[in-house]
Amino acid sequence: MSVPIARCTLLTVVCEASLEDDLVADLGTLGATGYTITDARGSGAHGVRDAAWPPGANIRVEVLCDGRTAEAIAHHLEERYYADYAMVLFTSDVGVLRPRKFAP
Amino acid sequence: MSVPIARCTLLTVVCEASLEDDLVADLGTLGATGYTITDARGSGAHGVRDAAWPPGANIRVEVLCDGRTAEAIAHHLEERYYADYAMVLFTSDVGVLRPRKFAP
Amino acid sequence: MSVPIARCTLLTVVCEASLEDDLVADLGTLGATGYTITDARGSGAHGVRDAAWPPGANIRVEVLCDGRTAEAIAHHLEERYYADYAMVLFTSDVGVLRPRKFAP
Amino acid sequence: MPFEPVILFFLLGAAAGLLRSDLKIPGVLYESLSIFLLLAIGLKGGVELSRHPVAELLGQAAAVVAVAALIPLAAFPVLRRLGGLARADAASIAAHYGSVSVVTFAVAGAWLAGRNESAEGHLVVFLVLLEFPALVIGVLLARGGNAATPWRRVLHEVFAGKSILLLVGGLLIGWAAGADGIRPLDRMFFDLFKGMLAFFLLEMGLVAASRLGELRRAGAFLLAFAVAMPVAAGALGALTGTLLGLSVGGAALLATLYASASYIAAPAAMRIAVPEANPALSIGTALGITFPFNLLLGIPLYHSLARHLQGVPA
Amino acid sequence: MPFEPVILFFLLGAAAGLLRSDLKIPGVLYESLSIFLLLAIGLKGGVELSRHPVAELLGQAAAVVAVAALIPLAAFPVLRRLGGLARADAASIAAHYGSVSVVTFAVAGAWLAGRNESAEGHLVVFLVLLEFPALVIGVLLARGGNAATPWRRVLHEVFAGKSILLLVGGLLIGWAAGADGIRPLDRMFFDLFKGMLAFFLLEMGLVAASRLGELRRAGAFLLAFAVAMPVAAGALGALTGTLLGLSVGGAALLATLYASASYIAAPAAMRIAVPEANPALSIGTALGITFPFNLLLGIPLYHSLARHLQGVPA
Amino acid sequence: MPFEPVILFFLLGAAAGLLRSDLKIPGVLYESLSIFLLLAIGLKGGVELSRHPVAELLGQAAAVVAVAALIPLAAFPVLRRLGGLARADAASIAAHYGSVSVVTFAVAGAWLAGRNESAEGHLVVFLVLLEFPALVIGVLLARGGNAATPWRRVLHEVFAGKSILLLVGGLLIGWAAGADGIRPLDRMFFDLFKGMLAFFLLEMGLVAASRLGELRRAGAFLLAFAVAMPVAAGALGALTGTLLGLSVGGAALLATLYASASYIAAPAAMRIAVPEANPALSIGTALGITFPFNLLLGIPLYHSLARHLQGVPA
Ligand SMILES: Nc1ncnc2c1ncn2[C@@H]1O[C@H](COP(=O)(O)O)[C@@H](O)[C@H]1O
Ligand SMILES: Nc1ncnc2c1ncn2[C@@H]1O[C@H](COP(=O)(O)O)[C@@H](O)[C@H]1O
Ligand SMILES: Nc1ncnc2c1ncn2[C@@H]1O[C@H](COP(=O)(O)O)[C@@H](O)[C@H]1O
Ligand code: NA
Ligand code: NA
Ligand code: NA
Repeated sequence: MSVPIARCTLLTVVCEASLEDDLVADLGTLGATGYTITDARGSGAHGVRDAAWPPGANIRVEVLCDGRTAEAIAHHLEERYYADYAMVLFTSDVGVLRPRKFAP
Repeated sequence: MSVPIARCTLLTVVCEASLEDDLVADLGTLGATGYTITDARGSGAHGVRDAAWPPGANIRVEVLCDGRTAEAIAHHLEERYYADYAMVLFTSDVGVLRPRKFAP
Repeated sequence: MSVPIARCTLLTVVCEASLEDDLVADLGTLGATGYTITDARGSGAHGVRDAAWPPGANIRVEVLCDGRTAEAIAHHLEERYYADYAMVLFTSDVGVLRPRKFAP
Repeated sequence: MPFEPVILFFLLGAAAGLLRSDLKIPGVLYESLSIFLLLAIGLKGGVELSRHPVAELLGQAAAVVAVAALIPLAAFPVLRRLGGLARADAASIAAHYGSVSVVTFAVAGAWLAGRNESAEGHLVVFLVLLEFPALVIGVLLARGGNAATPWRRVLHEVFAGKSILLLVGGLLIGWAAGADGIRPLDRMFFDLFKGMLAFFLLEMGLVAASRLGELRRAGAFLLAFAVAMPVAAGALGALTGTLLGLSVGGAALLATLYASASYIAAPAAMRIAVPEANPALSIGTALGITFPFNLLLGIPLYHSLARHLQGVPA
Repeated sequence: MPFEPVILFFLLGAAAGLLRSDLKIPGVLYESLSIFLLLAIGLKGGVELSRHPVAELLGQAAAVVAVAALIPLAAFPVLRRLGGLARADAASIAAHYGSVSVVTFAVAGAWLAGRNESAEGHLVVFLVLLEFPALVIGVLLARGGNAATPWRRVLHEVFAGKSILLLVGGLLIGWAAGADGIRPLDRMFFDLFKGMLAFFLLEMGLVAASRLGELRRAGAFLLAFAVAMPVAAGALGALTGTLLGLSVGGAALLATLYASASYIAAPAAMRIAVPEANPALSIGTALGITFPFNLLLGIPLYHSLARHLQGVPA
Repeated sequence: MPFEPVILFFLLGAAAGLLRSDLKIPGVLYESLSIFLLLAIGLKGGVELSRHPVAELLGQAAAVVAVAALIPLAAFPVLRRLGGLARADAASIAAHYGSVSVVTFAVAGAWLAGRNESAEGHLVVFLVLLEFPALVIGVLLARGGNAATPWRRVLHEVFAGKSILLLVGGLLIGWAAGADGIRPLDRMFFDLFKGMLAFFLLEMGLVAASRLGELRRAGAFLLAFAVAMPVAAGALGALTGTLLGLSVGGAALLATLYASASYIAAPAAMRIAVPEANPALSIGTALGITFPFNLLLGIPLYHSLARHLQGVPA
């Protein structure tokens, strides 16, 4: 009953909902094989974003990928969006069953 | 002011929303003491699932449990659902305040 | 293309939605620089909370902060809410690009 | 026709819940419907108020509120002594039964309308006035007046809470605009009222069914309380209404208000103010038993009580 | 006027999808609208039923259901042999086409009403009865009767599923309350029906456009099937309706039911019961081709078939 | 009656926000309501258009659009020089004020209807035409014509954006179906229009209240701009409408369009095209000040301007 667990990187981005389409396009270009999005609200350096209307809504995006891809995505997002948009990003180490699924 | 933190496993599953009832039943059987679900959308090997209507919606399920239970759940889900359903699964190591709460 | 990644703590709380306003106020007082909230449902020691109506809804709150702040928040929540409310809390170690952003 | 048809939607929802159907009413629809119902009831009352001099109501309103305070004050010792409940639980349940259910009131109004029976329009004002005093009494009973109650927070929860805000807001808008000013909104707020109520009841049936499991924890005493309490309070209401000179319909509505138990405003307020009370007990009885009891049996019963008290033939 | 105007909303939604507009209909609105439409159709049928003795319908209903069973039974071998599809896929697609589309039925009703043409009210009962047998047949075809099918789970999914529950629930409420009892709900369920349908079609246009990509996987055979199958089934329906003595409108509605493919109940049931079937194939054809085909061309075609069969001039 | 009653819902929402009530309008309800309002306004305009030869409008439309282009072009240097704002901020705010607010237009229409005053139906066409040119001008102003603007992306955002798509889609459907074809949808799109508007205004009141805090960053100059700009643009609109031969009602509506600032289409487009602009400044002024100003004072003011210009007694 033992399932072999391999290591993989989970990159999580919280940002303005208006970036969804652009971000999804970027992820594909940068080699992510998939992503998961949930609707979110929150607060940070750009003030309270309470999702009461579309300009004030956030999304929370998760990408499972290898460390190199995560680094590339993080780098790109920082370059492209950090200056102008509400955005936060963090990575963690997780175990997956089929690591091939998440490599480009 | 120190809170003793113990280690515990967090199992996260992203899958088709239509599996919710079956999955919840399975979790109980396999010894999980609880779960948390959020609505999600995403993309992966089974294409884009944008949650525009029920057959295209995902859920994101989190289970805090001990390592053995997490392994049993992962094993079961792989056997039972991986072949036929859109599903992704990963585990991570987290700290909790009351580990007893999450052991069967 | 290397992005320097620093360590940081991610504190996740799942609790009754009715606590949202109080919790957000507490987080500010205790030194969190931001938070992210998603709507959730689930099950645990307080039974099934299926979000079919407001008294049965959960929220899932994430706070990126340094370890000390996470400990303070965890301690406070345990003192203040654990006895009377449905609540679960866990911490994990994550990598962030700009750790300063998450220190009080 | 024994039932008001909207009640059938409650039964359909309850059946769906008991059959474990995959029918789920989105939480957002619940919230949207409750905003609609609260606003619409407020508007209706406001339009009625604009037709009458408000001053005349003051005496009647004071009496209605004073008598209603007896309900939580009587329920509390019963729950404590006969039921053996903890102080916080007894106080919280007393607050739920002392406050009122907006939807039960709406169904009673629909039931009267279905019989072509009228009632004083200003009953809506009493609905608003009755919503909150019991919540304050409940907190006082729980705290025994001594402990550190976050009063600011509690009062804010009650008065800036969604229920009071929308009811009072609707009342003021209806009163300021009057029947003519509101007319272009009639299609939305009045014509669709019963249809929206039907949807809301479908949802409440689903929720009530999911609460039945929790009633096992409640025990026989609470089950009996959940039926006896509304009957007693309803009788008090029918009597009060009659003594105050209300019509049969008006007295039946006041009886329904007294008999009904809150499950929108009270759970929210008690969760903040008396968190050590177990919400499964108060919501389980108020929504799982008293609400359907009032819908199916209570309303006709209170009406016939009012009829008898006023000596009106059926 | 060649098109029923509500169809234009479908085209608008499809255009928005193809233009990759940021227009998104919230999933919750989709769910709320489908609850509304299912309930409203049930209520309408129930009110009609309350006007007629139910017993008279039994024979007709049995015939309608029996003939309809031919549809999945004929579709399956075609899909297997001519199409070379895997057993599970063929069975699942057969189930989708054997079952019915509530929204296609509603549009056909609106189309008839737009021409001031009437149809037997009890067609709604057939809608309910036709929804599930094909799903059971599809599961049997997929399993060949031998493997371990979770029948309890499947039957529960079908009978306690949202579609059947709301249709049957509406039917019973409409039947119990009758036209007079339902009247206060008319403003919601009947007057707004077509507007709600327009919104739902806007959403379905968006969804259908997003499914077009998946049709590439389907191949030429399935594209042809998605047009030929409804025409054949529609002809069978027009004939059956005529032989059973339905009016031209009624026969056209029955033809539409036979011709339509389910995309609410069937996808949900098949996902549980025949998980190894690829949903992209069944939903892609049913929603991406057959649904718009029926809306734009099928309905007028089935109507003129019924007209010719009954020898009625245009 | 000084206020149009729907405005009271805006005030109620704002009060709830300022009182920090727990009243929250679900985001999904906001989106559903805005889809409804955009579609309904488009349909109304389309039905009007179907009654008139479109060709006659071309000259008027060209003039209306050309004059409107003066608004962002005049606002930009004022914001840059007098206000000392950064280039991107000045350009983004100019785009917001150059574009139009659909809801302000709807309230002005309701206000006129409440006074039994008519206006040319084709004003809706101007609403559609005025929505986007200012957005393009804003991007040009921000970029100074040189930098790498993602034009494809920006134009797609504008033309396939929800606002234009639903307005134009509604216009085409209303035009194709005509008054008779749309009639079965009247109950939804026209009868409920004002009720839906009331709900939307309740929500906008809540949102506007939550934006007030951001105005502190805006400073006195922007506060003054947010009142002076609509008055100046409104005067320009009343004059243009009068010179083009519109009725008093029509000129008042055109003035309202010129005076209003966009907070649906513009924020979305500017966020993509001019991301370095601070959205708190543009949304705070447009929604926090100009929108309520227009609702409460602007509309009657523009109307009396139009009246005076055309020499019509009150
Ligand atoms: N310290 C934090 N912990 C968790 N989430 C955060 C934190 N800071 C910011 N966020 C989230 O990221 C979004 C954008 O952050 P910011 O760019 O800092 O405004 C916020 O609206 C929050 O949802
Ligand atoms: N690489 C990934 N990163 C994050 N989420 C993923 C990834 N791949 C798949 N998912 C999620 O899991 C769901 C099912 O995945 P799949 O079975 O690969 O289609 C998708 O719809 C996504 O929500
Ligand atoms: N073992 C668990 N794994 C994941 N989530 C949990 C777990 N236990 C509880 N939760 C979540 O935390 C909420 C409150 O938990 P409790 O106080 O145990 O009822 C539940 O409604 C779930 O959403
Ligand atoms: Na009461
Ligand atoms: Na069929
Ligand atoms: Na303008």
